[in-house]
Amino acid sequence: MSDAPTVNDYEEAAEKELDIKQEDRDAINTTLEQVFNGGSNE
Amino acid sequence: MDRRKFVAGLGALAGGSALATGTGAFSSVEAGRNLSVSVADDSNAYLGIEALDDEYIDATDGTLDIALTEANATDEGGEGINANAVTGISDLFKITNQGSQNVDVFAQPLTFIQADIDSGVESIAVFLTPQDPDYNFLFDVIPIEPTTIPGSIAYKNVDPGNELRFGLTAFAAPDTATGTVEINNSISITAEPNAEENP
Amino acid sequence: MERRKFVVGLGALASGSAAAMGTGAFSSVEADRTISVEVADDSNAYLRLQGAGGVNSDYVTSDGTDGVLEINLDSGNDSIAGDGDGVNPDAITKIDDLFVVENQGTQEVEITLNKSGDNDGLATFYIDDYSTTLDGTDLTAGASETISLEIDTEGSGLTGGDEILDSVTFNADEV
Amino acid sequence: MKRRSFVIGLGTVAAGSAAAVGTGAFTSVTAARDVDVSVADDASGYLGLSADGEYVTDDSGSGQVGLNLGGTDAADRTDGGEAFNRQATTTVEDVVTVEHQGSGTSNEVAVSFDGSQSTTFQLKTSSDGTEAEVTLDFGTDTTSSPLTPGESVGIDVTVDTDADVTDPVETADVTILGSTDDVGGGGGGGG
Repeated sequence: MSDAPTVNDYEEAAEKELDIKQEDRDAINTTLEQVFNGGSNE
Repeated sequence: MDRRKFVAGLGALAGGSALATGTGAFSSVEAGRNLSVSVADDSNAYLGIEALDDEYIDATDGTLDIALTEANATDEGGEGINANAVTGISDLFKITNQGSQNVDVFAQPLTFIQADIDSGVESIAVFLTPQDPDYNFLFDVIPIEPTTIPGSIAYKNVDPGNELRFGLTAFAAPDTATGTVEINNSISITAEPNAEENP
Repeated sequence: MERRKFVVGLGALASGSAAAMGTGAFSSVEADRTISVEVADDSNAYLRLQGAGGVNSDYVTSDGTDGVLEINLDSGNDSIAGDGDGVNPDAITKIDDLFVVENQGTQEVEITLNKSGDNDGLATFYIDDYSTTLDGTDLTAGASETISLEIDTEGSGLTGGDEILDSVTFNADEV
Repeated sequence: MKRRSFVIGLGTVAAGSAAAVGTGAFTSVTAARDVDVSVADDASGYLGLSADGEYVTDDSGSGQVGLNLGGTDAADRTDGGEAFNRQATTTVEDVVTVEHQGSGTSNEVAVSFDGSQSTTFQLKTSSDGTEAEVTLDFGTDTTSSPLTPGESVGIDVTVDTDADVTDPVETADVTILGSTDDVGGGGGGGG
C-alpha cells in the first residue's frame, strides 16, 4: 500500500526544519494521508 | 484508519507555532527561471493541466491557478482556510500527459510558508499534495539543485494518457493568523521526455 | 544520476502546435501556475463557525466575524448580564442556539468533535432540541446547523472552579 | 541528502487508461477552538441560589445550597432558638434567594419548582422523629414572575408540625428550574 508524504518528507525535500509542534504535525499528517487517498477512501 | 486524537491541551494549534525559522517565504521559485507560460488552452496542451474542482481554481485567464481566496470564494461563500486549523483539499487539479512520448513530470516547490516575522507567531504552511495515482510510478520527493529549488515531486515514465492528481494540505496557526499571513506564489510544472524510453 | 534541468523557449507551444521535433514530441514544457491561499475569519472560512447572536450571545466572547469563534462559560467571561461565573453544581444547564456551523466548502462532510477538558464528557453539543448531537452530523455543501450546548453536572460531585471543557476540535471530513 | 522515494502500487495499468476521476474536491477541516466551561458554586452559578441565616447549610462545601430545618439539637442554631414548634405551622420567608445570573439583558427566565409554583414533602427530624409537612413556595407577595438578569425571587418555607404525615424522610431533594421555556415567547434558556 503506498504511503502518503509526511511533514517530515516535505522538510527533507525542502531541506528546512519546520518549527511545528508534534500534535500539529500529527494533524497535518492525518490530513496529508486523507488528501493522498483522494479524500474518501481512507 | 486510526484517527489520532490530535489536540492535547488548550488549542495545541493555538500555541502559536511559528513555522519558519527563516525570514519570510523561502520557497519562491528561482527568479531567473520564472518563465510564465501561457499555453493556448491548458486542457489540451501536451501537458494537460485541468481543474478537478473549479471552485478552488481560478481559470479565468486560460491558465489554471489555485486560489483559496476571498476573490475566488466558493459558491457557498467560503473565502479561505480556517485559522488554527488544518485544511485538506483533494482532487484539486490533474496533470495529463497528452503528448506522444513517455515523460518525467516534476512539480515544485512543494512547500509554501509564510510566517509573520514581527510577531513571530502567526504562520501558514501549504503543502502541494500528490494523490495516489492508480499505476506504478517511481514518485520521488527529491531536492533539485538543493541550493535553488527546494525539492519537487518527480513522476518518472508517465505514459501518454496517464494523469497525475494533486490536492493541497494547508495549516494556519494560531487563531490570530486570519488576515495576517497568506500565500501568493507559483508552482512550476515541468515535463521532459523520459530518457530511457526516448533514446 | 546527476540531474540536469533544462528549459526550452516555450513560445512555440503557445498555440498548441507541434514543437520542432514532430507532433507531440517536445523537449520540455514548463508551466508556472500561481497558488494563493488566504486565512479567512471563521464566519467566512470553508468551515464557517459563527456566534448565533440572540439572548445567549453573552457566552460567545468572540463570534467568528473577526478571527475565530470563542465561547466562555466561566469566571473569565465578564460580559454576562447576570454576572454568573459558570454552570451550577448538581444541575443540568442548557444554552440554546449558541453558534452556527456551516459547510462553505464544495463537498458534503461529516462533523465530528474532539472535546478536551477535565470533565469534557459532561458537555454535549446538539443540533436541535437536545435530541441529535452535532458529533456525527452530515452537512452537504451550504448546509448549516444552529448548535445548543448542554452541561450535566448532576451527581458529578463537581464544585465551584472545577473545569468542564477547555477546547473543542471541529473535524469536517468528506463523507 | 538522503533521497526519499516511494513506489506507488504494484503492477502496471495499460497505458492510456484514464484513472478514475475524483468525485471533485474533498474539503477536510480540523479546527481547534477555545470553549471554556467551568462549574461555579450555587451562589455564583447562572441560576444563582443563595441564602443566609440559620436554616441554610452549605452541605459539605459542595457549593450547593441546602436547607436544614432543625438542627440535630437546638444548640446548633446560631440564635439558640428552639426547633419548630410542635402542633404549629411556621413560615419563614426568603430562606433561599434565586437570582437570574445568566445571559441576555432582556432574557426573561421563569423560576419554578421543576415546573410548579410550590413543592411539598414530608420530613421527620433525625433526633426525636418529630414529623412535619414542609412546603416551599414563592410566598404571597412574590409569585415567580419571570426574572431578567440581576432580578431575584425569594423562596419561603412553611413547616406544619400538626399535619398527619404518612412516610416522612429525613432529607429530600428540591429541584429548582430556571427556564425561558416557561416564559411566553420562548427564547434562549439561561440555565
